[in-house]
Amino acid sequence: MKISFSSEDEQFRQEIAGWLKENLKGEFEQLRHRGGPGDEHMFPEERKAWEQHMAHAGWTCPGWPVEHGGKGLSINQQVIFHEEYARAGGPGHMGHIGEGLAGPTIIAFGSEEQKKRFLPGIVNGTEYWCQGYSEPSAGSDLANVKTKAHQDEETGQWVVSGQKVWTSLAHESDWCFVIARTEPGSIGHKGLSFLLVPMEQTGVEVRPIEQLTGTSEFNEVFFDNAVTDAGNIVGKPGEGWKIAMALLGFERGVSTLGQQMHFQNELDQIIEVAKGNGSSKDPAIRQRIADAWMGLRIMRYNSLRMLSGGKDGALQKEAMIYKLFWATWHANLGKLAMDVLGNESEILDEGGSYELTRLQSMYLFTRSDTIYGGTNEIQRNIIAERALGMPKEPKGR
Amino acid sequence: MKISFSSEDEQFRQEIAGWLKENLKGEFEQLRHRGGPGDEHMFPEERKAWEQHMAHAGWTCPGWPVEHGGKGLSINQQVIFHEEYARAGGPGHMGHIGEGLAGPTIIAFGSEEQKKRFLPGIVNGTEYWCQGYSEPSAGSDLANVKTKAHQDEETGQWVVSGQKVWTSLAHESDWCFVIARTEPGSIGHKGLSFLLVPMEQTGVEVRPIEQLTGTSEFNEVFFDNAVTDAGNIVGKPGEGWKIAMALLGFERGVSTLGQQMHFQNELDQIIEVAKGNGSSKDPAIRQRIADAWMGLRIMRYNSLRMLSGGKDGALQKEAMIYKLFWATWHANLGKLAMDVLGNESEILDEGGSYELTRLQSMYLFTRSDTIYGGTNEIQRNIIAERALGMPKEPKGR
Amino acid sequence: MEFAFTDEQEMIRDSAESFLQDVSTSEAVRAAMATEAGFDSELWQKICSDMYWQALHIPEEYGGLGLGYVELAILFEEMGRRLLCSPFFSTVALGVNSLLVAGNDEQKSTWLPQIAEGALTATLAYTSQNSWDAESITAIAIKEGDGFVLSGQYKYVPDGHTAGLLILAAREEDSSDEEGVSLFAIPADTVGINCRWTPTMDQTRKQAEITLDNVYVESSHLLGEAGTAWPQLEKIVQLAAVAVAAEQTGGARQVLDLTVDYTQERVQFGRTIASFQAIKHRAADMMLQVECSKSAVYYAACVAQEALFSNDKAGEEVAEELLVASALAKSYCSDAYFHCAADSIQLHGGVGFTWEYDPHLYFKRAKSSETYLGSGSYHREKIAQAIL
Amino acid sequence: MEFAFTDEQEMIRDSAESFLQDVSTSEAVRAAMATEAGFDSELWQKICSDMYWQALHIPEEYGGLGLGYVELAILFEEMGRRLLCSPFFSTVALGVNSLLVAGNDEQKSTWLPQIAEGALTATLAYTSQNSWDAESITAIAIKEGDGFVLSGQYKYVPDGHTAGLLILAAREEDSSDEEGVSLFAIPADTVGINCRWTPTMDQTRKQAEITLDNVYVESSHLLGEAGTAWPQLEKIVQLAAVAVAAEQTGGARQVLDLTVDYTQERVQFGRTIASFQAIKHRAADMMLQVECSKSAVYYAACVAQEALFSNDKAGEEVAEELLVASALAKSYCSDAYFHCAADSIQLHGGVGFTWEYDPHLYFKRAKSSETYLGSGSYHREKIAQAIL
Repeated sequence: MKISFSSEDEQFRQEIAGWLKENLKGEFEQLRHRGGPGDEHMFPEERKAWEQHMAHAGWTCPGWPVEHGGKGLSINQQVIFHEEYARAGGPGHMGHIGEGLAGPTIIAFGSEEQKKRFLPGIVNGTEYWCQGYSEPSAGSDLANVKTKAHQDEETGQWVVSGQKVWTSLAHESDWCFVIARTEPGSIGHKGLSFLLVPMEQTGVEVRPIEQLTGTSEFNEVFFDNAVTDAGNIVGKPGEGWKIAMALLGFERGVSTLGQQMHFQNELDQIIEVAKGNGSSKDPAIRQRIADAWMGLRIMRYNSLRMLSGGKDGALQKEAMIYKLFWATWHANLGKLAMDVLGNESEILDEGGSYELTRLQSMYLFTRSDTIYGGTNEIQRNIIAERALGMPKEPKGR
Repeated sequence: MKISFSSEDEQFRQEIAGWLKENLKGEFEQLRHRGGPGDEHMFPEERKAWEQHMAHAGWTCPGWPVEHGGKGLSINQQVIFHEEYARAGGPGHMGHIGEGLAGPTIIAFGSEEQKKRFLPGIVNGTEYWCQGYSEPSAGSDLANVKTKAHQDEETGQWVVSGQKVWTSLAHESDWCFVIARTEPGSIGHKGLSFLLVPMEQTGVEVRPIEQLTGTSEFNEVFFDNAVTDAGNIVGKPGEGWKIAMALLGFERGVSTLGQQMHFQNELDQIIEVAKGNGSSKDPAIRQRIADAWMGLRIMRYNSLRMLSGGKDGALQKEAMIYKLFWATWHANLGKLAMDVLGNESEILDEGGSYELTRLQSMYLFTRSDTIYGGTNEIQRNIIAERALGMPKEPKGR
Repeated sequence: MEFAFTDEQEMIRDSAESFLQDVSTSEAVRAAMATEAGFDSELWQKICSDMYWQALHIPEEYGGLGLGYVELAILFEEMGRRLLCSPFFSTVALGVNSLLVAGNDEQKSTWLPQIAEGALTATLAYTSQNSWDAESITAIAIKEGDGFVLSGQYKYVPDGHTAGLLILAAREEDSSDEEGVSLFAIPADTVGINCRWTPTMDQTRKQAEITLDNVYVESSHLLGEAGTAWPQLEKIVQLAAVAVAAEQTGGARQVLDLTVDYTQERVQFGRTIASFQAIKHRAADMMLQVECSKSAVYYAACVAQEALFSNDKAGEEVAEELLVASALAKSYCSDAYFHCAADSIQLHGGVGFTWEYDPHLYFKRAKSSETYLGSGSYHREKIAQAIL
Repeated sequence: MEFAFTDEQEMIRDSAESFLQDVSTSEAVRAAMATEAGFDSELWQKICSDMYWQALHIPEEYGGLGLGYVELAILFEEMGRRLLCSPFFSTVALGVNSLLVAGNDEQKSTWLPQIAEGALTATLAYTSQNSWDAESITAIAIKEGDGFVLSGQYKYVPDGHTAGLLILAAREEDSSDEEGVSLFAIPADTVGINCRWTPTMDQTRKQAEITLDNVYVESSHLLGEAGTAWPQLEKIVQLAAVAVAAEQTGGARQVLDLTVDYTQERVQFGRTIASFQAIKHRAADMMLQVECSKSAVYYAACVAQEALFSNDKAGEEVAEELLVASALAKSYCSDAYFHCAADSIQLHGGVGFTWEYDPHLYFKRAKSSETYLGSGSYHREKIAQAIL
């Protein structure tokens, strides 16, 4: 156990930091610190251009194996990459669902053809992905998926019908991976399949969900006899649950460190405000700022333990607490930001009908952090049942 | 809605305050502020003498109707009585289970003979009571009572066998009211009866439970073919549940105001310590002391609403939250006391093997407040189900 | 001592409840909050002429109903519950209270009947800073001839851009803290006064900035004595804090009801989510906070009643009690409302953070009302000063 | 960067775990805590001769094993988990660390081998006040001839009545705060030293009061330079805080385990209570705190390792990092342990507050260790000073 990086790694840090300094400017300057959670809908076109700019220099998917177009970076170098990216204020990756979820899933479970077809678009920043998991009546309960798919007898194509919800960036995406029920009459975890569906077709409709911020980061996606080629199924029919569960493991990787640098940036802004308006002298605010700082440090150490630990993608204890911890921490940070601002916390930016400042937007959006991707309550169930071995809830009577 | 007392009531306040000042001295001086929760085992004989001293002057059971030996005080005067009693540091009533629970139950549901037999002993301070409710395997679940009783075919006496637990003052009591199962094979709420059992007999054994304070306020009580006369059943056989539920309502009465004055006294001591050692200048401690003060005020207002509201003994919303609120508040007060004491919080009184100071004893004992008499979790279930109409938990599978 | 509502008070609550249920629907709130004024003037006139609420605690001699602060707290609670968009709070809790506390008979006779008729709205402005204490007053009043010249700025003024009558605090030059403060009652259309709407995160209660550029007013506009008005202003603010706490209590009640209803309908894992302990226990904690909020507010309202209208009690004792009772109510209810509203979003799950469902409206109102007149910890420190 | 344990470290943990499970049972703890010394000297000798833990991070040149602070943290965690009653903490976290940080080569050669052999226990005394900052040092050291005369009082000294070697802080007359502080290493049997056991609420770690009545010591007992030892003492205290945090982490782990086991057995309402969400979610929150405690401690131990033994890094940078890392660990783990222990009592229900069951032992240790070297809020304020 040691906490310092090798000199080789430190050299790599110089390299990526230098590249970002040279490149995240000019037309891209405006993208600094934008497009993060709660802000994902902002500057989509510009961020796609930035993604392609990074791709040209070989900085997309740096953790992927070289054979699939990545840089094959070590865990330590990935840590450094994400830290420096966030430190430089690098904008939210438009391609993060492709890079972090769709790609790794295809690499792990996809056919050779699928790898050839889909991975280059992700690496090059030319094809974008969204995920079709949650459904209105299923919520956090993936086993309750109602979206159906069957194969057209003539064309062999998959025909998908149903509704997905909380799909971020759906209107900016070219492809969606969809969990659908392909065995009629199946229930629970059985009979689900993992399909790759093109978004540009008449059978797919995207409706933005207006959030409490007044903006729309999430969408509902309606599939009405949407089609995709027979080959666009990952794994075999009926393996959807297995693949979806593995994918949950991919979500908790080195990118968490990038998220933390984004949080650090928010905390820095709050500290700046506190020093500016004198609330940094308020002992209660001091305690809360110190507490936020501590939480962020702990998040980092938790991540480092996750990354240094079991590499099989199995959920370790420290991984299981991750979502619950950061979501709760972030919601508290939002409240802290407003309390540091004091009376000014209410006042909107000039212009526009409901023009939230960055901190206001962060504050309001954090209320969704403890809900989407598995509510805090679901997370606690998972921890109690899977990590502590406590019994499951009785099902309904 | 008004918060001031009438001049008649204020005159009554002078009367009781004056009597206490004149009488709570001399041999009784040492009893001031003693015998409260966590301290109930202290000075039992002396407190019985005090109880009889009060009885002579007619100050026991002041809220009972005159016909049963009480003073028939109005609610307002009872409020005043309990406030002044606690303000004067009046010791914990040895007879409080008789006065507050056994007596009212007998008045409400007992026969004329029972009233004649039992009420005078309570009023005169010559007979003391304890309650036999909880059982080791039943915990907070009264419907799971396993103690059995049947009538001896020859004598007609009730013969009681089983084990009760968390019985305070059992070794100082003459009588115990016992919930026992009198219909063999009955389950749940049915087949329970409410029996009055003398403690002085070979079939009753009292074993103290040593608590985390090192002292024993609670006991286990073992009934092994203990007997009581045929007439010592309140209500009919099988009415035990109904009576027990009504009794729960009696628990939340004017005496809560006395409890609060006791709490106030503890808070006053903490404030004194804080001023003495300078922790009253620590902003975090200031917030917590203010918060404790607020909680106590709110408790008082809640009680006043309870007392001014429905007089049918039915549980109002503000009554249902009472236990949860005070228990949680008191546990926080315990922690606050220790934090105000700082390093001194660890140091015991001189002499004795584990001689806790008053505040240490209070601190440790508060950990039981959120457990006995229905845990916080049970209280939240009750609130959710009875006040908010939310569904019951599914039973085990 | 009788800590229960009278039949008359229960009637007032019932009629407020049914009226507001009809007129202050989610749609009505959303329509009103999208406007700059922030309220529907037709509805306001209907309240004034049909319900006569704006006149509730104005004494009969000034054209009011002559009822008390407990009745008023009931109205605030019901309004907060329905997020009523109206100038009621500013006009009554700030305007009427200011005139009752600090005005002389002539001033009361001038303004209160107009308010009672529904012809005039009012508000109070004092802070220009990020705080609510005396030192936050920076506007300057200079004696000139038979009147005063006022200059300076005010921020965070409820309905400051629509109120007809402004109660303004200003201080003598070179004075500081609680010294040198004066109060004035000035029509908003007086020359030199500029009122500008400042859009806020909570859209259900509008705020404004007010600037005074050498505004000349006659001495008749001075409430009380020049330079010694801080105790009056403090009392007005305490009375207003009780009103805010009552609104918060109503809001907390409503988010609890919304949450219990929603969780009874929503099915997950084969059960209504209301059957899960995680949900039930959160709801139970919400109810505990709601009930305690009520107790805190009703008590504070009783004290406010004595502080405003009772002559037979020792003034200082009541003043001290109002200080702690209002601080307690504002502190407890601010925190309780925030927690309840936040939990309401959480227990609504995905729909909880949509614009479409109502919890966010309450959540935003909870935060803005927590901030307005000072947060929970601010008021706890006030209590600490009183008891330590 | 490698934030996982090496195989050797895992072996140390495994052997500590199985050894302590055997020797530090509930019965053994209860027997030891009832004595004045507070530990079983046979067991202590067994630890010293069989396990050699007391020598773990003493450099090989002084007869130790020459291992590091991460290994030490592992031991503290396992000891905290089993509430081991022994003078290990005082001797190693206070005594050895003091000598390593502040002693010269001669002093180290004098004392460390004796400690490594198990022939000597030690402790550190500095505060006589209700605080842990520099100003809490009130004992006075006056230069006299070739030595010093020390007078004054110390409180809250772990194992102060049994330790053979006392590390004592004293200040120059008329000095204050961080100025004028010196450190001494003095045998407890020196003339004029009186050590008295002060019984404590937590019986698993004993405290003592020490008074010095004109104690004369040679200059050879002075650690470092006279009058400038505060930075060294501060560092020693930070290192000790990391050790306390590790113990707390172990304790928190254990109460979680006890609780999960108990709730799996206890049946209420026809189900094991572990199947109720109210219980499960509390347990999940406990686990979250346990995992975060581990992260905080392991990181702080890595920093402590660098601060104690690394020569290649900028000293000041490491010193700053040790300040925040130890404050973070002590603050987080103090609060986490208290919450976990309190919840453990709660989730045990009725038996949770009996003397017979173990949760109260942990609950009391959680509180005493929270208090010792400063509470969570004390350390958060230290962090605030560093970052604001």
